[in-house]
Amino acid sequence: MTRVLLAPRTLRAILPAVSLALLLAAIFWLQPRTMSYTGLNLMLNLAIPIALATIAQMFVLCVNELDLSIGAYVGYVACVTATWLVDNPPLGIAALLAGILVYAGLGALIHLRNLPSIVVTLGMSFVWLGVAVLILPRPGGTSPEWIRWLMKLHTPVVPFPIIAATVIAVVVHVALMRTAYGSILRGAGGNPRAIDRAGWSLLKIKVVMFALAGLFGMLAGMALIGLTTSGDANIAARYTLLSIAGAILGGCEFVGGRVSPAGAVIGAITLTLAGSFLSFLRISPDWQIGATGAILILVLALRALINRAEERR
Amino acid sequence: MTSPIVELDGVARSFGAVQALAGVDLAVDAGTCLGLVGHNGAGKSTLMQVLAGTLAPDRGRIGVAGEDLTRGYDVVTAQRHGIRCVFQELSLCPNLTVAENARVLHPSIRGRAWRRRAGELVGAVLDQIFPRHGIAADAVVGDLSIARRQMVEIARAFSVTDVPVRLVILDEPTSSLDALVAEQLLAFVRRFVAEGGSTILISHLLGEILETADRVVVMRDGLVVESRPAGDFSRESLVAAMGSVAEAASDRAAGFVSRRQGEPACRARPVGQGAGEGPELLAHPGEVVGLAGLAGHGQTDMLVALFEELGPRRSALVAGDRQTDGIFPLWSIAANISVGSLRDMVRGLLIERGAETELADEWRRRIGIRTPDMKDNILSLSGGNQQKALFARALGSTARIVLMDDPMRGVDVGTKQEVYAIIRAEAAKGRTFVWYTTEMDELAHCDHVYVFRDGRITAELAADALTEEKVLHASFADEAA
Amino acid sequence: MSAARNPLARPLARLLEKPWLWAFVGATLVWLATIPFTPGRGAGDVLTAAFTFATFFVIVGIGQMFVITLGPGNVDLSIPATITLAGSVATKLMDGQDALIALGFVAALGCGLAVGAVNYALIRALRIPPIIATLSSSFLIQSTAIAYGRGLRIKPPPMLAEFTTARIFGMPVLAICVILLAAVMAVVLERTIYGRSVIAIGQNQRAARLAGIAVDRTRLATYVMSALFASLCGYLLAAFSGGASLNMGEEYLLASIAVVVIGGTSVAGGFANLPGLWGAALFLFLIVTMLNTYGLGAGIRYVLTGLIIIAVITAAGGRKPLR
Amino acid sequence: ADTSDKRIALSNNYAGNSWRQAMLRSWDKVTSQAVADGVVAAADAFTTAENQVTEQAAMIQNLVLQGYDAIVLNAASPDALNGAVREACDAGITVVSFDGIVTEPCAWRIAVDFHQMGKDEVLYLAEKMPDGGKLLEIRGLAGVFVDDEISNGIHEGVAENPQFEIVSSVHGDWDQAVAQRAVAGILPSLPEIDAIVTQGGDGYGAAQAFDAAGRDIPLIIMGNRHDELTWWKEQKDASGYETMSVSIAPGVATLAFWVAQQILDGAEVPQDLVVPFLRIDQDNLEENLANTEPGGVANVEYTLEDAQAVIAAGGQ
Ligand SMILES: Nc1ncnc2c1ncn2[C@@H]1O[C@H](COP(=O)(O)OP(=O)(O)OP(=O)(O)O)[C@@H](O)[C@H]1O
Ligand SMILES: Nc1ncnc2c1ncn2[C@@H]1O[C@H](COP(=O)(O)OP(=O)(O)OP(=O)(O)O)[C@@H](O)[C@H]1O
Ligand SMILES: [Mg+2]
Ligand SMILES: [Mg+2]
Repeated sequence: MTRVLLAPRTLRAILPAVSLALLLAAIFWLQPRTMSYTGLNLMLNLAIPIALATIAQMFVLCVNELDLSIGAYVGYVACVTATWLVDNPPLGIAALLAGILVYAGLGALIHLRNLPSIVVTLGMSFVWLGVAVLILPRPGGTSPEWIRWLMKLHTPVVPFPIIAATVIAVVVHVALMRTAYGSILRGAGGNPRAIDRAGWSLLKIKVVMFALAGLFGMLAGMALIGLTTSGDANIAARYTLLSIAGAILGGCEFVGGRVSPAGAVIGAITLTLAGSFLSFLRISPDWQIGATGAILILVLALRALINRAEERR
Repeated sequence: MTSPIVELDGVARSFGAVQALAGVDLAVDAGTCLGLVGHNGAGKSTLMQVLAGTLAPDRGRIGVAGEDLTRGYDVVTAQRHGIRCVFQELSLCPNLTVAENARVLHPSIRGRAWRRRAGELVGAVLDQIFPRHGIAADAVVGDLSIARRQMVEIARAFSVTDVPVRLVILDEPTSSLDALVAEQLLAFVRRFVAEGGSTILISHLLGEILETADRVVVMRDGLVVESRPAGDFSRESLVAAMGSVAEAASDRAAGFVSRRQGEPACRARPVGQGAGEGPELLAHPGEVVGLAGLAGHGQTDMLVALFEELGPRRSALVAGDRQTDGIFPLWSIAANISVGSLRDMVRGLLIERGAETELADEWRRRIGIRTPDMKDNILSLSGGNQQKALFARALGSTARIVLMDDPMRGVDVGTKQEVYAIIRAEAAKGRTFVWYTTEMDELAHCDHVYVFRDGRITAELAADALTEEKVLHASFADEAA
Repeated sequence: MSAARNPLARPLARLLEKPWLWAFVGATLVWLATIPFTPGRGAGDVLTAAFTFATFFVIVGIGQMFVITLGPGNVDLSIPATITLAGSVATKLMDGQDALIALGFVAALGCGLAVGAVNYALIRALRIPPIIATLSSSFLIQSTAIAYGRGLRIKPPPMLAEFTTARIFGMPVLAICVILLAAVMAVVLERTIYGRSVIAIGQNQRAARLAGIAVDRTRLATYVMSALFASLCGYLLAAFSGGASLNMGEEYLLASIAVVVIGGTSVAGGFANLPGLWGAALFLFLIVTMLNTYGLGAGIRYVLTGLIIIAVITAAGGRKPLR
Repeated sequence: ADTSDKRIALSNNYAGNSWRQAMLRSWDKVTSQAVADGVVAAADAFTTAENQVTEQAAMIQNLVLQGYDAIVLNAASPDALNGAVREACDAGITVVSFDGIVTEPCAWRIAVDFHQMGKDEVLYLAEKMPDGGKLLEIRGLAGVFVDDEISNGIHEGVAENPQFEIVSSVHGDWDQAVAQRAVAGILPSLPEIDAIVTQGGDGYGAAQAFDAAGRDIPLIIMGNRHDELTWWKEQKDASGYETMSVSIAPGVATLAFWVAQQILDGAEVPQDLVVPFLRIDQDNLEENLANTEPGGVANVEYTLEDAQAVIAAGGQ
């Protein structure tokens, strides 16, 4: 039993959770006020859209691609949600579905023409940003009432962000890690040729994974608007890097189809909390930016320790 | 007899200037094991890919159980007709578990508890073919040794859900297995055939073919040149049919002279073996040192450790797992060879232009790499020819110590003889070879053999004291102790 | 093969296979589409401007290209911060005096050296994936630049500023230097042990180690080189645009990656080419210029920029795997 | 009331340019004196690692958790922070926004009329060149409200003065190098330009681009940067070059600080206050240049009395 628990694979799998717990403990210690329903709610609610975007990125990572447009796409969704979805719901819904369709189409294009996804999504990031600026030339708009209501939900005992994060992690975990077709999807990242030789359509797999990325990106944008209550074309520009960092922190890898939905959600939350931790530390403004980097390094250094231990065996 | 279960008629396929298949006819009857042999690059794997539906032929007809399926023949059609293939290069997803990999081949396993059912399915076949295999259904494939991965893939190919398995193609299935496991597989193939199934077995170990196959088909340069019952062939006639000359088994023991004098070229202990425990590995200049034992008992680790300790100036390594440890897939054959000798090709600051082509051409000649142009991509070579390029890389360097990690995987008989000769010639010039092999025959080419078990050296045998029995004895745990 | 029959077809086929071709084709088309709107000498002037500004993209692109060639996951996100740090340190040290130009240069490169070493230490000693390691270090570097330079915009020495803006027959001197630099780096890539090592590692790191390639040393050198080129860019850019500012590197994050991949270097590693950097850098500059010339709104401009990039990469197509 | 036990935080979304650096330094200078004098207990400055709405929203929520009594805010977006600001107000915290203001009604706003600033540029030009002329507009970052406001002001000014025509407008992203590049790229396609209207800080880059292309340098509206003022001074001395320079003073942060302190003190403060922008003209150029730190931005810092004056003016 202890051997299983101390096996590097297990350690690595629980590492994201451990670093999150450590960070949380440090925050509670620095600022006991955060150890409350409201405290957790305030600290964690902005992690929800990031977690959703990280999941979206994870789907793309799973098939050995990278999405550099997720931030701009979330911005596009945010602009649509804050404008059309309120003023003209059918148009808004059509625009959101079109977003998913475009993502699916990108998957097909990348597969059929064997294109580097980095370039294609880099191009798409300009397209999404442009469309967002066209829809909302200056920040504004309002959140649809029901999204606002959902994001402000006061659940009993456990704060809503924690419930939401758990639900996201569990749903995606079951869908991708436990279902039969999920293993085919992951297998396509591990050895596409093997999947192809077994008679599965790689085209369909790419399309499905990109469409899922589009879907979760859409959810991220809508959740974000529920929190901020108004839109802005540049609102999520940072999500591209955050989602990649979150996925990696959560134990996903760039190639080989090794991903972890729960890890991705935890990674996203860790990144968000790192920000809180910093503002509780009260460092000189000059070094506040640098401290973000230091925290990232610290969290990842833990992983190095475990890998070291593994090598020593 | 009923009509053959598969029939290929005039199948041809070219890759650019290379005509891999030049009109091949082949028929496999139900309840037979068909042995397929031929030199490296003869077109065996290409033919099997056509049959498995993963490669479309340029022309030719494909018939299955009397039905003409040429139009739109693909993997799904092949599988629907019970044709399965274990490819030469592994086709498992390393990030999935054994059970999940089984499911990849069986879309019908779905719904509740699919994982358990998939695991049981492949587990049962594994138990049947390789008793005491020690592979858990929830093990991640990437964590398994290459031999175990091969076992999983073989078991997967024989597992049945909705479509009965009629024909299983085994493309060099034993190349990464040790003798014992290979024997288990071949025994299973016999049983499978006896029960009415069919297999096509490709191997460069002619003994295996002669023992297992009912019928042997010989390919040469993209054509079938001979097809006769196995009983009609002897080892010699088979080798001759492939276009090589068989060599009398060497008897090293007779005139053996030990080269163990003076300072050894290198000395080392296995990673898991403490100082003072068991024998130390010594290799003297001009010596060919063999590492024996079952696959995965620490031989590869030892070689890698030795390589890291000696450094690239003194040693060169011939990888066995060429996909992950050997080739550079984007480079030409020439670049793949010269990468081992870059230091020697530098004039001033730059790599000399001609030197690379020169080296490549020299080794194409010496080791017979079959390609129209050494500037072609390495992946355009057949598996065995890729392996030859890896040999050329190590032998072409100036390293005095050559470490070889079961390097003859997938190399044809003729080439093997050539390589053995090269090794002997190089050793005579004072080079040292440390050679891990899973084939007993090859140990006969060594001056000194170390047997491994559980990451330790359990026996050390000089060539004049080497017997198969002693090696086997040292390879298995002492039950009594 | 038909190529054997037609002697002319072969060089043409060879040319069509060149990965950098499409970046230049794209640049040329965009340039041609701009000319009708630029009266008189306009066409030449546009090119001059394009070369002037593409130069900076190419400088950072070279370093980024070597890093990306190291294989999947390898990318240097600290380039913007390094540009800023080197630019700030150099201008502050030089304090506008011609006599201190060399000192500033050495200081800038010193920054690069330190950044590269720190980056690789994080990647190697702490095993942090390069993308996160360089992102984290970029925050630290940015803080250092803020603490040191305070965002003050100090004028560069006049001689240096003159050098960065000088021209010969309409061609910027700096661009000529960087074309030469790119040529040298192309030779480094193709014909030195270091270059071969980078490409080998990018294809298969384990195989490279077992083939006797000094993997660690090569990767260290590559990250240091990338930081050195970034700091060179910072030094020259500060001189060119009249002083360093804290956000001067910002847009080089995406741009440095874009010029590399649009230029035909493989994102999966193990395959690189230098001419493509110039093609892609000119292409990116000319798109913005073309769309500016057409006087389109920001939204449409972004959309078109994106679509053109996708169109070019789709036209170029990907490389099909052999087996 | 006594504010000596009150704690005030500055939430800043960006530190990557000289303007923001000057702002942070002014804040530090004025507030540390105030803390030393016992006016307030603490006045800490916080900056997000990246200029993002989401990060700033998280920061505001963290400041709420830390129990600050007031938050002085330079916002990344006028609307998108409303959710977080509302939460702060609900927790009983005073929120004072400046420069980048927020629209949430519970917050105080110290606004600069960016619209008017843009319009003033054209009005100045109308005075200088009664015959009108062709204008080049250098804008900021697309999708950001400051950019939109200033640009609208400029366009409104041009609409009222039809003798002017904007022949082209490019986005310089408030980045000297980007602006320089955009101008250099479009120059060959432009006719003779009479004046350049900017959003501040990009004047020197534009001048260099014109210089490099060998074209006559038009009248460029400047943005109070030291390098711009120096260049202007050189041109003025050499050839009598005339222009004006306008921008918001980074020291406005200190005004916001005093306003927050006054609100905590119980003063009656109107929700919306306006500060004038800092304008430099031909005659006070030398004086302002002398007061500007080399490499920095022209600045004014505010005192408690200034703040009380602004509040009193806003009350009427
Ligand atoms: N994808 C490909 N591209 C180019 N040439 C190829 C390709 N696949 C096979 N070939 C060529 O076709 C010929 C037949 O190859 P094949 O793999 O069928 O040989 P083989 O008989 O299986 O040899 P081995 O015993 O070495 O595995 C070889 O000359 C090989 O170089
Ligand atoms: N990148 C940016 N993102 C958001 N707001 C910005 C950005 N750059 C400037 N601003 C804001 O725009 C307004 C005008 O800035 P301005 O362009 O005059 O100066 P600056 O760009 O900050 O200075 P400099 O570039 O000379 O360091 C100010 O409110 C400033 O805070
Ligand atoms: Mg083969
Ligand atoms: Mg500016």
